Amino acid sequence: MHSFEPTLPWLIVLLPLLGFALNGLAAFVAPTRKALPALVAPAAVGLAFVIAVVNFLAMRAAPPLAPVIVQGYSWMPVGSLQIDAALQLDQLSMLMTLIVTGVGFLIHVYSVGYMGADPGFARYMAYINLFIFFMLVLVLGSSFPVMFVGWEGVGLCSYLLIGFWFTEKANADAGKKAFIVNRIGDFGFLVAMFMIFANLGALDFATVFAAAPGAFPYAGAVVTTITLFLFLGATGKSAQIPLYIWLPDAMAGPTPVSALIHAATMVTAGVYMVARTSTLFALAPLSMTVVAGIGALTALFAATIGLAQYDIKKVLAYSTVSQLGYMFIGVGVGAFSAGIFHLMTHAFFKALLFLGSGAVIHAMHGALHHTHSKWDAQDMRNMGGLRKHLPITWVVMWIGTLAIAGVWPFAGFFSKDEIIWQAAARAVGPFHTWFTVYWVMALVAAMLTAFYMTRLMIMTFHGVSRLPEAEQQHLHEAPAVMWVPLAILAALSVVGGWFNIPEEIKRIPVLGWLPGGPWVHEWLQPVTRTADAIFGAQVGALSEASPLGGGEVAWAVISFAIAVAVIAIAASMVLRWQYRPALESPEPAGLKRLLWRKWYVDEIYDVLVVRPLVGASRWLWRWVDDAVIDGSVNGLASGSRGLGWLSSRLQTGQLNTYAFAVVVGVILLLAFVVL
Amino acid sequence: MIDIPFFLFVVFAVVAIGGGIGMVSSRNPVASLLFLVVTFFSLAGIYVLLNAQFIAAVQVIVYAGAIMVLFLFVIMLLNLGSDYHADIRRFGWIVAGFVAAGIIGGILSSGLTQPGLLAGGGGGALVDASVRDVGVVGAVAFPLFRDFAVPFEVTSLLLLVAAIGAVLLAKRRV
Amino acid sequence: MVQYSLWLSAVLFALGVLGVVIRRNAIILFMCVELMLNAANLAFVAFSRVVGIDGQVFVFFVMTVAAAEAAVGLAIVISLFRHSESVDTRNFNLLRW
Amino acid sequence: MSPTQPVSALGGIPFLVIMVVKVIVVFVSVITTVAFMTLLERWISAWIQDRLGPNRVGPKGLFQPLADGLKNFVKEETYPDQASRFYFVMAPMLSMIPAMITFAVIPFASPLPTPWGLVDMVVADLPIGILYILALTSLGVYGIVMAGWSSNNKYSLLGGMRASAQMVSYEVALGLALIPVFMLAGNVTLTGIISMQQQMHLWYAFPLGLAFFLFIVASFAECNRLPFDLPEAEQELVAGFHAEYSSMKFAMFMIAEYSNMLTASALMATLFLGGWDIPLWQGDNMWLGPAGIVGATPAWWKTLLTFGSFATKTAFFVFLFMWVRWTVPRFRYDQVMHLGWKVMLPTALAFIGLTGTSILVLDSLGVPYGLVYGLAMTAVNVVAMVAFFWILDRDRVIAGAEGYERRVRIAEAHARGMRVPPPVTQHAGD
Repeated sequence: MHSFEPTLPWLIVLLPLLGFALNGLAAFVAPTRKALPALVAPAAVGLAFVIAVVNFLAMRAAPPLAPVIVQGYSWMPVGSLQIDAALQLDQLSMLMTLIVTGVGFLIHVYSVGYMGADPGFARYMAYINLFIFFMLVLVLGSSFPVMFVGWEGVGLCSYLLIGFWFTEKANADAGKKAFIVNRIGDFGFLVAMFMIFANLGALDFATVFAAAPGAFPYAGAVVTTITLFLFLGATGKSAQIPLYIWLPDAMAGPTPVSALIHAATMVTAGVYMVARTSTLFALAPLSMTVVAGIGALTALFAATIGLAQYDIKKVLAYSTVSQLGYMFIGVGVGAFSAGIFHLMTHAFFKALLFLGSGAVIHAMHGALHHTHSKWDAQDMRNMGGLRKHLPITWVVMWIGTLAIAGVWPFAGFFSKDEIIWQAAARAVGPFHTWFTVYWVMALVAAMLTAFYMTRLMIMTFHGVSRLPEAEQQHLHEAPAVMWVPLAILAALSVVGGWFNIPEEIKRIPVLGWLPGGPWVHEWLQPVTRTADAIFGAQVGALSEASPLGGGEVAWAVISFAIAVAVIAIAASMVLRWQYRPALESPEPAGLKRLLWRKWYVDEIYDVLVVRPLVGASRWLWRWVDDAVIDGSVNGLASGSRGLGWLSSRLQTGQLNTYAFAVVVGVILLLAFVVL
Repeated sequence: MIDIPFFLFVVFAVVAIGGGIGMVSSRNPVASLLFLVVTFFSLAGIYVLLNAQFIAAVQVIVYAGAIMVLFLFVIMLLNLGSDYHADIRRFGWIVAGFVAAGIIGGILSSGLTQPGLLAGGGGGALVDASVRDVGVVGAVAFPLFRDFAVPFEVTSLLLLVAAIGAVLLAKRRV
Repeated sequence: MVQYSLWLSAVLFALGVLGVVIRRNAIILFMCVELMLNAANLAFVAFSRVVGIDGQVFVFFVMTVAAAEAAVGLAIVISLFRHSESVDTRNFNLLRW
Repeated sequence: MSPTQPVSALGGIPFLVIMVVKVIVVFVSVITTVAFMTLLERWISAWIQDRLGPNRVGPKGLFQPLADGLKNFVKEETYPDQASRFYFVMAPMLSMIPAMITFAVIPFASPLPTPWGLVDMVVADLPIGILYILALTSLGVYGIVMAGWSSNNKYSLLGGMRASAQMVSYEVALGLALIPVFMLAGNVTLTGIISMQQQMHLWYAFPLGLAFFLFIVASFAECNRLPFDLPEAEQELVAGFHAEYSSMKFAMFMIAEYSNMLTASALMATLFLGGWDIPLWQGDNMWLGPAGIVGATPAWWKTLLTFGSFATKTAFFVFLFMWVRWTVPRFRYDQVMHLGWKVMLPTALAFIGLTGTSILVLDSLGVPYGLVYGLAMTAVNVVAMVAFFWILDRDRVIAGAEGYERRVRIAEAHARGMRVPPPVTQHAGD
């Protein structure tokens, strides 16, 4: 059996960079020409995808047991530390590369249609190409510093793209908020990186993961600290509590950006990072519990906020935060392949939903623009009954909704159910009580997901149209360049789950009659086997039944039934609710208002963090600085003034005299050293 | 047969010291400057004798070709070359200066040439070997860009700061 | 020859010191400083005959410092001159008391 | 002693004799060439201005340089009142000496076989090679500045100051334009650079065209030739730094200027056009290293042919100097500084980066140094040059009226109310 040889691995990374260079040049030289960016940007990512597929097939033919490192050049040879610009090709990074380039390519194509009329088209294309480049660096980097380059780079691109329409202050502010919040997370990543270097003396994955099980005792303080800091980084990038606040604001960017960066790829970087460092996390059970706990809390919390939002993109944004929470439950309980699998299916259906909402907004915007209406094109209260105007969008959005709600046989059913089940099955270690709680939270969040997604669909597409007659005439379906990617993503949202059907479910009579098997799980086996081995040795075998009894099969059926029931109930409820257009609607009241105002988290942060900081600074300035420090300094100063007046006689103001004093000093020093 | 390199060294050394004396004692800044250039030249010659040809070339390019031209430019810009007045200090200071310079020179010459510092002395062979292997420029370039890469980058920063500082200082209104 | 070079270096440095102490023209003071830096350079090059090529590399850094110093120093001289039409250090004694 | 060994291996008296012969021959040739260059310049200027030029002394005016020389010797030496006499006399010497001795390191033909061994056709093949030329040219400014200052004349002083600022500025660009050559050749000796060009089968003018262009411009500035002749701008400064000079001292400045031109031309030919290399012929690809000859066999007729090649290239650049002088107007002083610091310096730096990257990429791809290597670099360079001239041009010449119309169209499109206000274009100031 021949071994896996990467084919042109650098091109995967460099093609998007080349695209960025060309588009960036175009943005400067000929900002009004659109043909070049429209061609170059998707082509670069598409080619990268093709190469990734070629490599993937080669890897499938001969799965390597250890990661294949592609050396570039020596980047930072500093003393004993050798950091190379190198790519690491293994099963995990290969899968991520496929997702990033594949979904990325579709969104590039979609963007050609969506952003085609924007004057900053070339700049936009350059940014997203650059983003793809950095994301690939993040995914393919073979060491923490290289990964960090990608990590920072995607943050930068995110900032640039959120504030893409920077002439409006709100957009620019959203960009800055994302950047600053991300920086807090990056600080955690950096600290973790320094600690790893201080403890292991190396930063490349191969060395670190090989040395970690020997160097760190199980559940030791150092490895727990490192992983907690790493997770701080992940919360920043992947929008988890308490650093999730930037992501909803990030919807200020163009919608394809929201789909690409804030749903499908960048925000999953934290999940990827936890999976990548699974060896370290496996050594720190406390950190794992924290990861899963934050994930569960976020999943539930964000889902509740999603219930009461009116902005279509805001709902999807909180849905993204919630789904990311699921992924963290997955990786947090130790089911890394389940987390990564949900990452993959989520990339499909969330990109689909975002792009679909983009098509809706595109249509709404066009219609409102025609009649110069001041209505908000993104507020669902202004929509309703769009089904007959946007049939394709309607169909694909329903597919996405069923997928995210976890309805068999759509993608989300398999991935989300896997995570929920794993949370239950792994509730065996020292923290099993917590895990049980997480499991319940995840179940509740799943119900909420089905509810708010159904609400979104009904409010947007069904019922009576709340748009005036004049505008309705201008609603039209998106062009082919936009709906074809939607169709592809819809197809993926249907079949995406079949890549990882557990053996148990295969055995169920009706639900199991699908092509596929536990492929993703087996595929990722070489990457997670160290972590799995640590689990097996330290925690023991997994539980066969959930805390409430019943095995995987039973809960799969139950969750399917619940999802369908919730969708049906939600549909009938929302259809009965009377909505009025946004400008005429009263503010929500009661609990709804609490959810609508997002649990007042931004306000709480303002009160708890921002104002105390300002107040403390002011207090320090008034009392500590002015009174204590300045007082003592002034006292010292007046005391020294007398002394100074005496010694000032020595000061003649003549440069040469000073120079002579220096010379005398040098003579004394030299005499001391030499003689 | 006289030792030609040593003979050349003596000539250069005498010229260098003469240039130094001339620089310190000339009343005209332009004369001082030219004396200093002469000193720099003889130092370049001595560098060649010490098998540091590259340093010699850089010495001429940087010191004589750039720094001293800058001095000359400033002297001319401020028109200091034509109407100068005595700028040497009073007799007492001259005596003090000579005493200080003498002491420093004495300590340095005895300190630098103490046998402990010059023991071994295999560096010359190392230098000659690397000059033979990688050429005159390579002999300096390889350590400069490998072992001293970080200091080298820092000096580039220093130059940048100096350039900005000079522009700011010399601008008419800041 | 290394030893003689070091002696020469000491002499040149002493000359620079002498100049700094007895001259009052700011530009000549700068030149004296340059002479001292060059004396150091000579010592470095001479020591490179003892310890290897590193001595020559150090000369590079000294030259950079000299260039930076000349740039800033001459800029200061120019602004001083603009202030009082002179470069005599006797005129610049505002920093006393 | 076999004839493939360099004659320097002989050592002792024969070597000294050969060296002395070479020095004398080269010196005399340079002086003579310089003398006839003055005549050539006058002929070319006459031709460009459609008049006759010198044609009285000797056949077709060929003896005009002799007559000029004689005239300069017998004219009265004048000294300005209150000039510092010592510096006044020293300035022309300081100007001429570096100009005369730079030619020593330029190889002007392939090695000549003699019964005693191979004689390399260069006065001194220094290991620091071109750094020697840089060092000496950087000294040329002293003569000019001293002349300007010691004349005790405001115009002269202005000329001298301009010269010092201009030459220091352009020396930076000159040196930086050479770095790509060093990087590609991996060598600073001129013989080595010629040999590397022969091994590539491509002159460096192709892979390093942008550096070549910058080098030409910087050389013009270093030689104080039009369009950079601000130190002697006769319309503004009478005659600039040499306004007070007469007779032979004046002639020395002229000799310095023309021999600088000659050296610069020879240098351009050597660095970028292969020196004495004859194009498309492998028979002259030889290099005389310390260990002996590498490559083709030397022969006396090859030496003659290669010298012809070298002379042709040099003559072309000399002609270019003169051609430019009589066709291009002078820059303003601020334009000179702007060009030097804001255009040439960044461009040279960027090109260094580009060249370094290309070399790194080609090396890591395992492309062997040769024609393919050179062609790949040429492709990169062509892109860089097109970009450079395009950006420098900014629709002034290349796009012309069409560019103007396009800007108008863009402005109108923005005025029609698109979502984003017009990006602040780089064309705004034109």
